[in-house]
Amino acid sequence: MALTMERLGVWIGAALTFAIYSFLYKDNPVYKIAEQIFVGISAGYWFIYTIFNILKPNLYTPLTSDFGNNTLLVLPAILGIFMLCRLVPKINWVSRYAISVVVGTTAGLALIRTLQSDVITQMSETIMNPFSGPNAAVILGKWILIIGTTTGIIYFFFSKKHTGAFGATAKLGIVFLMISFGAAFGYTVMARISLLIGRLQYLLGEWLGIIQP
Amino acid sequence: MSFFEKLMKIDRRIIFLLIFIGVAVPLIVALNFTLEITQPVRKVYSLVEDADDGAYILLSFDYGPSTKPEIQPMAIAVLKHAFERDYKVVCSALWPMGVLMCSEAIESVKEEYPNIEYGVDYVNLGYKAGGLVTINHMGKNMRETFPTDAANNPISEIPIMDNIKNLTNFDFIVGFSSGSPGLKQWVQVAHDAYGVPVAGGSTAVQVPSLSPYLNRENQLEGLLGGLKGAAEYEKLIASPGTAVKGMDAQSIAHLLIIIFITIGNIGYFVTGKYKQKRL
Amino acid sequence: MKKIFVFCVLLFLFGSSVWASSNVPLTAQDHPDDDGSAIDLSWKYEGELPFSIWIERSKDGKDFELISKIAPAKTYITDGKNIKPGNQYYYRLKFVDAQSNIMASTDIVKAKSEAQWFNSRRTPLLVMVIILSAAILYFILSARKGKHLFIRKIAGLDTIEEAVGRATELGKPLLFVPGIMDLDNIQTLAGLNILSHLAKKVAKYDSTLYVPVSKSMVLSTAKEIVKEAYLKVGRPDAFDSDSVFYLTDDQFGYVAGVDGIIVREKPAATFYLGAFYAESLILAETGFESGAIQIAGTAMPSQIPFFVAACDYTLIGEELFAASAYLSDQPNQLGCLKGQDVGKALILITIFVGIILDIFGVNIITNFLQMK
Amino acid sequence: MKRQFPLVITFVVGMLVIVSQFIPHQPFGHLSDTLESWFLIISGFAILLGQLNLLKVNIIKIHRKVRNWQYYIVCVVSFVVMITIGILWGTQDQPGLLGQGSALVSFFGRKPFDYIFKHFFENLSATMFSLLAFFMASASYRAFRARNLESSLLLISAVLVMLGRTTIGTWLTGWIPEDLTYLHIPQIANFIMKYLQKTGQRAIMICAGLGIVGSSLRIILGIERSYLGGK
Repeated sequence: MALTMERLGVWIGAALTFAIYSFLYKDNPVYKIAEQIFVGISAGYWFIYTIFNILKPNLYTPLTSDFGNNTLLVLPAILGIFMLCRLVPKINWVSRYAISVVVGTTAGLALIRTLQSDVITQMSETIMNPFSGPNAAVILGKWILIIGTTTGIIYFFFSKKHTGAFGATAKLGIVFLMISFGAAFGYTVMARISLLIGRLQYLLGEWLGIIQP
Repeated sequence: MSFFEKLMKIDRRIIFLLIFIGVAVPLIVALNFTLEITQPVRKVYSLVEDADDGAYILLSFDYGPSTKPEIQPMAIAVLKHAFERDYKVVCSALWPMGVLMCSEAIESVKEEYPNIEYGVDYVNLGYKAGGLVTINHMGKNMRETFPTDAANNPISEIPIMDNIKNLTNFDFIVGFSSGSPGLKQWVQVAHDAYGVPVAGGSTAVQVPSLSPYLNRENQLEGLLGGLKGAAEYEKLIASPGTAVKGMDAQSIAHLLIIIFITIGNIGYFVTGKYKQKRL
Repeated sequence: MKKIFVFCVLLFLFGSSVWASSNVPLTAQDHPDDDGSAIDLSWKYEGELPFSIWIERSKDGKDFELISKIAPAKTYITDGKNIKPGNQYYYRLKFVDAQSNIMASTDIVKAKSEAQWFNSRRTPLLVMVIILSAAILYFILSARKGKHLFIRKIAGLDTIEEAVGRATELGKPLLFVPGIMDLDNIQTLAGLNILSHLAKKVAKYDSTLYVPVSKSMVLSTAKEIVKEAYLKVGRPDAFDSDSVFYLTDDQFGYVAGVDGIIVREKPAATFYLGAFYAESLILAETGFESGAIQIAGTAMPSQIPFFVAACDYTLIGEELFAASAYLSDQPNQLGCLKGQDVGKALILITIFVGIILDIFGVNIITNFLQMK
Repeated sequence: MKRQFPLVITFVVGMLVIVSQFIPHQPFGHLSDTLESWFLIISGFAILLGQLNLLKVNIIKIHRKVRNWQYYIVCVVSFVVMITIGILWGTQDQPGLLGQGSALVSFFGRKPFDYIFKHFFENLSATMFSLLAFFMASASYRAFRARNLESSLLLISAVLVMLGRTTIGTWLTGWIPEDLTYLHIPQIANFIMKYLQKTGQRAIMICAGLGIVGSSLRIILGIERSYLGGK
């Protein structure tokens, strides 16, 4: 029976795939139904996994099995319930207490970690001797890294008009930015095509059995 | 109406059909194009290959089914490599869907490595929310972040976790990531705050924005980018899978897209449309 | 005397046979910049590679317990197992072969764990936090006091005026899409600030503006903004409340709806300003096909390329926020932007000074910044 | 109380996290450690809130009979079904209220929750995102134009990367002699990825990073309050 059900599952999968692809022809009820099933199941999955993987092991079990050592956990539990109060318009302001803990923690950590990883380290990585390197390509690369990064930052400098030499530098910055966007473009194309490949491997392999899955 | 004007007005559904065929045909008829290995992929490979015997590694599954075609082959390839080298593999997830992605990946590797034992050679710790903050917590106290594994077994009863107090006990971390939270957060906290080597695999979309982390500091030790990166890794461990098989289709599809852009632009200039709209 | 000498020789021979392999130097010291929960061990072993290294620890220097077996090639380890700050710990290492025979060992060394009050490696981080915070706060405060802060005009904003003019000339409507995210996204807010500016122009020229939205909270705010714009130019009666409307929450449904509007109404110009995901490309394509002037702006890194390729003007990342600050004139936004500019200037100066020093072989700046 | 106190919490919590990044000495480590474990739990509730809110919004839509309201019933039903079977028989690793549901497992071959995830959700989700491949193809034909210097540079770099990252690049320029390898498209693509594109990304990363610092600072200091919602 399990095998039949597994086979049925593959057919369901194929049917749902075509239901979604029908949008490519035009927007239609079958697509809309498939889309709503997608939204509903996704929400249900998150819900169950949040309970089983977070609230049960990190909150419920410690509180029920060893309350004495975990008394303090009552506080986040209360804040969590406050969070849920957002659903009730009359008392939804209590959720602000919970939100402020979440937002404050994230903001504090994001400030420090972003500053170190994305600002200071990137700055120190741009500091290098552009005259030394094992070959011409590396030296050229270093020049590009230095000029591209600094002119790029100048492009995003808003306190000065883009005129004269400053404007010319910013113009150069935009050239580097565009080349990066081009690469990003190429990589995004790559990603989207990969997803289509995955889908066709499923249809041609698991469903039709034309290719080896 | 000139030929190009007609060509420009072509129904988009014809384009849809062309790209569908362009991907399907090379999947059925293999062209066996060659595959070149790039440096960021080789660096991930060496990181895994050259770690100490019995190394403890953390694999984080931060993706879901939507990007499974790109990421799952990487996860499978890295798992195979890790089990081949007899490492102790700890799996976790910052995305809820990652938990099932992880067990599916391990399931498919088990055929090749039937002797790996749950709790001794590998463990699936499950999902935790919170991204950046949660990784920071893991950096201090892994056992408090994960009091149990995904199946609710207490962490104290899982032998593989005996030697793990926090992230610094891992030889390295490999994140499989399709967005936020994901590799960026692993770099920011696990590497930059706790000094643990971090490598990873990401969707091709994320590669450009992660690339500044591939630097002298090795904020990111190496990166598998998209299906291509997965295919390269599969080739390096000599275990071709779905990624390698998809590469022909990838090449043809890229060519098609380039042809589309070229024809579109020729049409744009030939029909004089570029003159019409100027501000 | 002779006896003593023989004894000494014997002792030496005996001792050396036992201790010959024991002179592996080991150092133990408190792990720096931590809460006193770790001790660093390092050693120099030069001999036949052992099978494993055993690390033994003791609190009194007598009763040792095995705390870890590590890989033979290692030369250092940070012991963080149950170390309490302010305590003395004794260590010795044993190098063993595959049969657990001891091949060599080290002397016993001791170290005291200590907690530090400041993580000195993070000094550059602290310096940067202080400078940036001070700069941002200073500019916010001076903007609040009414000081004029100069922000360069973003080129794309001129295009807005021209687009409205052209729409009026052609008698065609304009379309504004504030992205698909809710009000809690700062990109949506930035987009809505620009909408306010656009709506004023529209009200002045008496053209038509459509604003389809995908979130109910955005709907009420956008309505309010457009209404106020009409009020400000003194034509409150010309405001059509149906011109700002809700389509649907879901992504592709929303896109299909907006596409329909573009195809039917053929707007003279389309504005996509806010947070966008995959729908960016579909919107920009339909707009391009219809021949509209397209102006986009988003901080979503993966969507910027598509907007650049398919739109006439794109506000890239931070430019969106700068445009919003420029137009809204809010001290908080302006001051913050100014403060960030101080950061950028500082970074540029540091990079240049660093490079010049580096050329002369002086690496103090990079060493300082690397926080090692 | 309704507005000031949350602002105080944000300030205290944010500062504590920042300070504990610089001061390893206790009690800062312990405090931020505790805070992080609370954060994890509250985030769990926040996720529940998100899903429950979706349910609420959909029920309201059905109740008010908005346009296409029938489809939202499908959403609510799938949500309820998923939760019910999850609670009753659990997921792959976890037992539910009714235990492991072994009879159902032998029927479906796996837990009903996993069956739906595997065959319904995985396929829907993957297909949904693969739609983008089609839209990308159509947009590249009909909208991506080299209309000025900027977009021309972008498209040239995109084409080089697309060619260089597949075998076509090798195939197109493989004939170029050895000593001119820098003209090989894969080499060019590597050079673009290693240097040219990294510069732009680094500039964006630094400037966006400063933006995050600015907005975090404003949040902690209570200057930016939009996250609290309402007035």
